[in-house]
Amino acid sequence: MDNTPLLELRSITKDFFGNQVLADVSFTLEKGQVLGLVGENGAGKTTLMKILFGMGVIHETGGYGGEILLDGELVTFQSPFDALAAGIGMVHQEFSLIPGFTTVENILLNRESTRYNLLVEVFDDRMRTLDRDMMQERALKAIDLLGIKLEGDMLVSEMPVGHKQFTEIARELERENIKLLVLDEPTAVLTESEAEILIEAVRNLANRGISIIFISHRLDEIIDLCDKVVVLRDGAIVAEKPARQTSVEEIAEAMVGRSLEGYQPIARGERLTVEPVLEVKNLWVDMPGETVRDVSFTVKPGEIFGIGGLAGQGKLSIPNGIMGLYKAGGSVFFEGQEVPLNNPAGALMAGMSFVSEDRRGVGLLLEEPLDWNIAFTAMQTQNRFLKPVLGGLIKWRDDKAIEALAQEYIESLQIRCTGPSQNAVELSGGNQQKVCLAKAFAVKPKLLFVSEPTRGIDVGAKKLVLDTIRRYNRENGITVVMVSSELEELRSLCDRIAIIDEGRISGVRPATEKSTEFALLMVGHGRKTPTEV
Amino acid sequence: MAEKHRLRYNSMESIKGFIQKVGWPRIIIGIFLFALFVAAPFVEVKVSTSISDTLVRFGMNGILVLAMVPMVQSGCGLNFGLPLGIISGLLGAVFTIELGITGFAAFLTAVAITTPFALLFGYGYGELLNRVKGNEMVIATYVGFSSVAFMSMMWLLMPLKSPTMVWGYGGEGLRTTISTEGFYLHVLSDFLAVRLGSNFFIPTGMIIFMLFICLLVWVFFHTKTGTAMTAVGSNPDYARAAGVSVNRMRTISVMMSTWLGGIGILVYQQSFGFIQLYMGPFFMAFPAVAAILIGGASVHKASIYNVLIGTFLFQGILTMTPSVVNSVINTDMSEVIRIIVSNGMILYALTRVTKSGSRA
Amino acid sequence: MNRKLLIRSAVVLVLIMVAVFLFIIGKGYTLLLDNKDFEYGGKTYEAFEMVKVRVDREEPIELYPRDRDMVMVSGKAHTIGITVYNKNYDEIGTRELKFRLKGKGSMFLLSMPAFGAELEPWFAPFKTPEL
Amino acid sequence: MKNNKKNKKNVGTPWERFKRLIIAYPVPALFIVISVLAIPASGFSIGYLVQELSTRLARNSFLVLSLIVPIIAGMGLNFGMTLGAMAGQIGLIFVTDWNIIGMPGLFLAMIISLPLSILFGYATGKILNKAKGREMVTGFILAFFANGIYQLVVLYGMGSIIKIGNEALVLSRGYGIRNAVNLVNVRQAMDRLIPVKFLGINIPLATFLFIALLCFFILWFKKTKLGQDMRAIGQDMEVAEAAGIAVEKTRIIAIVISTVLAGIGQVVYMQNMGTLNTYNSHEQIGMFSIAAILIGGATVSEAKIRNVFLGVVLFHLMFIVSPMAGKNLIGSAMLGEYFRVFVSYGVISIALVLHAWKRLKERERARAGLGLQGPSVGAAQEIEA
Repeated sequence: MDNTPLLELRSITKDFFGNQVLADVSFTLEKGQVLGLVGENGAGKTTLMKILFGMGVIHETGGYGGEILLDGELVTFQSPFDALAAGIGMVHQEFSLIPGFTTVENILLNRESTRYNLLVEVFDDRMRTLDRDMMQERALKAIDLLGIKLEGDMLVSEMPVGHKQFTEIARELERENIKLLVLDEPTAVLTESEAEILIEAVRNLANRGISIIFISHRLDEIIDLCDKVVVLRDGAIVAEKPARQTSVEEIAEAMVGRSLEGYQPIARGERLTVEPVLEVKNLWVDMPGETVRDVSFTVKPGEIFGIGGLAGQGKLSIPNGIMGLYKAGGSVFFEGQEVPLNNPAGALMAGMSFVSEDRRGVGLLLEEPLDWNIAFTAMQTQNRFLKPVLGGLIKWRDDKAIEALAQEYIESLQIRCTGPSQNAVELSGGNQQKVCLAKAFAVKPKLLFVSEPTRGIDVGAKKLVLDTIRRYNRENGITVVMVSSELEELRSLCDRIAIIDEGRISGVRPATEKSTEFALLMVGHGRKTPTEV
Repeated sequence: MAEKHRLRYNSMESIKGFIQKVGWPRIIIGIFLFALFVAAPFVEVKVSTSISDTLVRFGMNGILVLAMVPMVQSGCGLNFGLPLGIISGLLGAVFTIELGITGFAAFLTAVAITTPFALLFGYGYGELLNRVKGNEMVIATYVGFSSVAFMSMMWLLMPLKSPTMVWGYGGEGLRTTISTEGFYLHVLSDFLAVRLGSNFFIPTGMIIFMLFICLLVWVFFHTKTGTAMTAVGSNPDYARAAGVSVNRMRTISVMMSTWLGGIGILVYQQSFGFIQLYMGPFFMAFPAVAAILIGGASVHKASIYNVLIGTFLFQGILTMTPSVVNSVINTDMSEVIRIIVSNGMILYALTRVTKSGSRA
Repeated sequence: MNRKLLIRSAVVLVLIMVAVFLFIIGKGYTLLLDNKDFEYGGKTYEAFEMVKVRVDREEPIELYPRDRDMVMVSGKAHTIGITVYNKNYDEIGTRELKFRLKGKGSMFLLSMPAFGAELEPWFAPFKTPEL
Repeated sequence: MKNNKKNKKNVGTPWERFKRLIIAYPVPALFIVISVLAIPASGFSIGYLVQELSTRLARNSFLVLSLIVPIIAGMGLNFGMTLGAMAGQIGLIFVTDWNIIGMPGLFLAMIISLPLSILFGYATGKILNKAKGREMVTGFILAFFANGIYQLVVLYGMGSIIKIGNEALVLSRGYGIRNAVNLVNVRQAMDRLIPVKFLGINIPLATFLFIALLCFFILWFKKTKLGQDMRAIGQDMEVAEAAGIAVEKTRIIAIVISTVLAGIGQVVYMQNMGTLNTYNSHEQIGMFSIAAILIGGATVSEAKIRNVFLGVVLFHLMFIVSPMAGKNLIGSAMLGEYFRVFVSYGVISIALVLHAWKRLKERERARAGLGLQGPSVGAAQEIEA
């Protein structure tokens, strides 16, 4: 037995244009070990895996620092195909399967067994014909490794989700030289029983000497399955422990537990006694990847209400559903009036406004000037910035008023731009976010939904954006519902925070509650306690 | 010193900016057209006739090109279904002649009859396009083709009586070309027309009418609805989030485009002198598409400015190239040049990397 | 990789050779069958009273004096057979020959009297007179 | 739910099964109905129709088959097949000029078309790769554009820059190919190679054998690695790319194959027609072939060999009978003419609309995620308990 670990990372660092995302990440992984990699969204897990795989985006942004050793040898992968050739396989969170192909065809995608014929000499190897019997045999062998049963000729489009996940894993296993398998949130889409089977299969693989990096938010699974747990936070390893010596609580605490500079959770308890301004009952929203099933909560006037939770658990769909952007059901009352669902205009006219998490997709008219971006919603829903011409027959756009409005917000929000007529696409992320905020403020809302306000913007802009939200809350009395993946951001700004887990509220706590409590709610430990609203 | 340097730098930048803004294809075509005008006198082509012809064609085709704008702006892509609008115009024309109205009244009647047809067709066409988002252009093309073929059957079957239109003896249905003479031939063109000598003529009335329609469209895009339409084309998700009904805006834009197509063909006929039925409208979308693209529009952005510049450049080339090239090499290559220039331009626009395809 | 290039070049070469081969065997020629007096070496070979000409496997063609007919053939190698008759249409002789067309052009004039007399230049390329 | 549906397929009265068949294949069903109604009205004898259909099957099938490969590769209907047809025609012009007779002439024309088709196909593939998601409209415009280039070469280049010896081919002005080229040398050379008469009907056996050869090639091709790659790309380009399949290259190959086959197909087509309409023949061929394969039940994303033959039969049946039916029913042959034009374009429109509509719905369903309809009350209670 030699003692060289299968994989060794030595002080991996990476920055994107000066923005440090990984700092001095080192760990080792032995042969046949399962390593659990956990961390909040944005902690650097994905980037780390991208580095390991030699993804193009890493090279395009200036490469990485540090060394990767595989079997004791230094490796630098130029592309994912190099990594695959070296025996590393990865199963991504999204399925990467051909819907009209069978299990076998998918497992052997682009690695089919073929037979020679003469045309190969003239054209190329792709003129070889498929050897279906051989393919069947190889695929079944890979499936056997997992210790489960899969139908070889079932089409992916007709498979249950679990089968798809197994097909993906089998595809990686089918590589002859597979040594290391990275599983990114493999159980996220599975039912409980399917997840159990998968965990068992992963154990099987480890017993056969394949090392595994297992990324998951389900901490119970991690404790249950892994030999070792590595916790990433803000691009650095904050804990590295054998799984037996740690607990869900300990990991959860390590994942979160940092505070934002200049902000402290504060208690404004006296406000919470007033009649609610927003009342949400049994809301369900059908938003892909972010579904919520049954959510009820109330928001008090003047409050900043936070909604947190891990990615994919459904927090984003709450504002999107209430604002009519995705199909939703249940009932929503604003100031005692029922708000029509599935009708963006209805929600806007009721006095609510929304800053979308999808800034470039939903939030902005990228190829139109700033003033349009800011004034458009107000113009369409409230008939402002219009001049009646010919006795009101024509509602003429008042370009001067629009420009003045934009100028006002450019100054008050410090939007860095050349002027109101600059196209939105040319601004930086932070300034684009400010434009989105300006758009939302321009309709003079009584309640503002802000979704992931600081995602993808630099630190300076982050603070400005959060300050702005707080200022408008304090000075203009706008009630705010803020959705964010960053717990500390929520704790710093909000009065109360609801945590969404698996499409339901797992708990609502005042922001002054300990981070660990929220972290536990996030990873599913609130599921067993009755929901308090 | 530094100031001077800055100035130079700026002017370099502004030239670059100008090229970027105007785009290479337009600059090349513009220079080419200019060269043709310069070369014309040397090869004994009368410049006055050329300019006059260009202006006439500019006025004739302007509104047909304008019919692209609403649909492009609302994100429906290039209006390859222009024949549908043209058909509504043809219906207007045919019924007007059946009623036997003459003169300027005839033109107004034709516009009046065209309008309901155009709105009806446009509504159906718009509703259809709302169901095939992302594939509008190829479907629009075939909707145009099918409607032309369908109307060909209708022209045969329509029980119209006017002797100007039905075949004299032994024929069936309407004639393939019907003269507008005695009805509304040149009613716009001759209004305030300027004539200098025998070969220079400015169809003032027609150009004024065309500019007037352009103005209407321009005004529309400055209203609340017009602004919403532009936003829908720019980012449908943004517009929806702002409470705008995306499908409704798209339908309105298609109705507008169809109506403009109908009016456009009436203006065309009053200048050209003939109503072309049957397969006449079949390929009419392509020159209009090419013209607006030459004017600088893209698959998802177009303006009145693009219409005016594009129509002038495209029609200028169509007028000038044959006359100049023919007298140089004694060959009539106009048709081939038209095909290559117009389709080459469309091809260029389609293969430009645009994000509009990725967004539903 | 070189091997592939070699094989591909060979395939292209074979294709070109096939094309040339097709060109040769498929090239169409017009044979003008002439039954006129033929002058050669100062001597006149008189036209036959009647001659049946058969080119390849086509139907025989009857030619009387001063007749000219034509057949379309493809390729250069052909057989020609004639049967010569006298005034009373009695058979007086036959001759058959496999031959290759030589010379440029797509039209050849075949003189029957010359062929009957086994003269060397019994066929020659034919130039269409300028119209 | 799903199982229920699956079981339904094989149950029910024959009538119900028949109804499902019609719903599954609406376009062919519609055409069968039209034909059944129009055949008696046209007054044509069955013998005549069978003869005509046999001729047209031989004439068109090869061309229509050329559409299959790009459909497999997810590139939709190859409107760019016109370019292949042009290559075939150029080959025919040359063999006519060189006076190559019979089958050698046909094969030589095919060989000449080959490098041209490969070149055109490569260019088409490159262009279509730049217009992903808009392949069809781009291919369509490309065909128009190429037509301009073709005219430039054939109408102006040939006889002046490119030498054409045969005066019968050249326009009286001294250059440019005539509008109609008489293909006397190769006329029906393939059709008549193996003359067969069966029940009084002439069957162009050699042509059918040639077509059968292509069918076998396509069937075989689907089983190759390249065919498998194309299927993968056709279904999900990103997944295929991630699996290491050279997507763009494969798409180009698909178009090259289609273009080459279209070139050969055009030669087969023209030998039957016997007269080349230099400036029109290729234009119509794209539209007619595409209409035919769609009428045969193919869609923008799926095509099988049987769609080709069914499509050619149904489309041409309508083509033959509609003018006469129009004349006999309404007294206007022109009406039938326009009717068939309308049907050709109409069927393409319908097929495209159905396809786009389906895709849009699929996209919307994908957006709607897990198909959730409301809170699952049972599950909620479970947690509360």
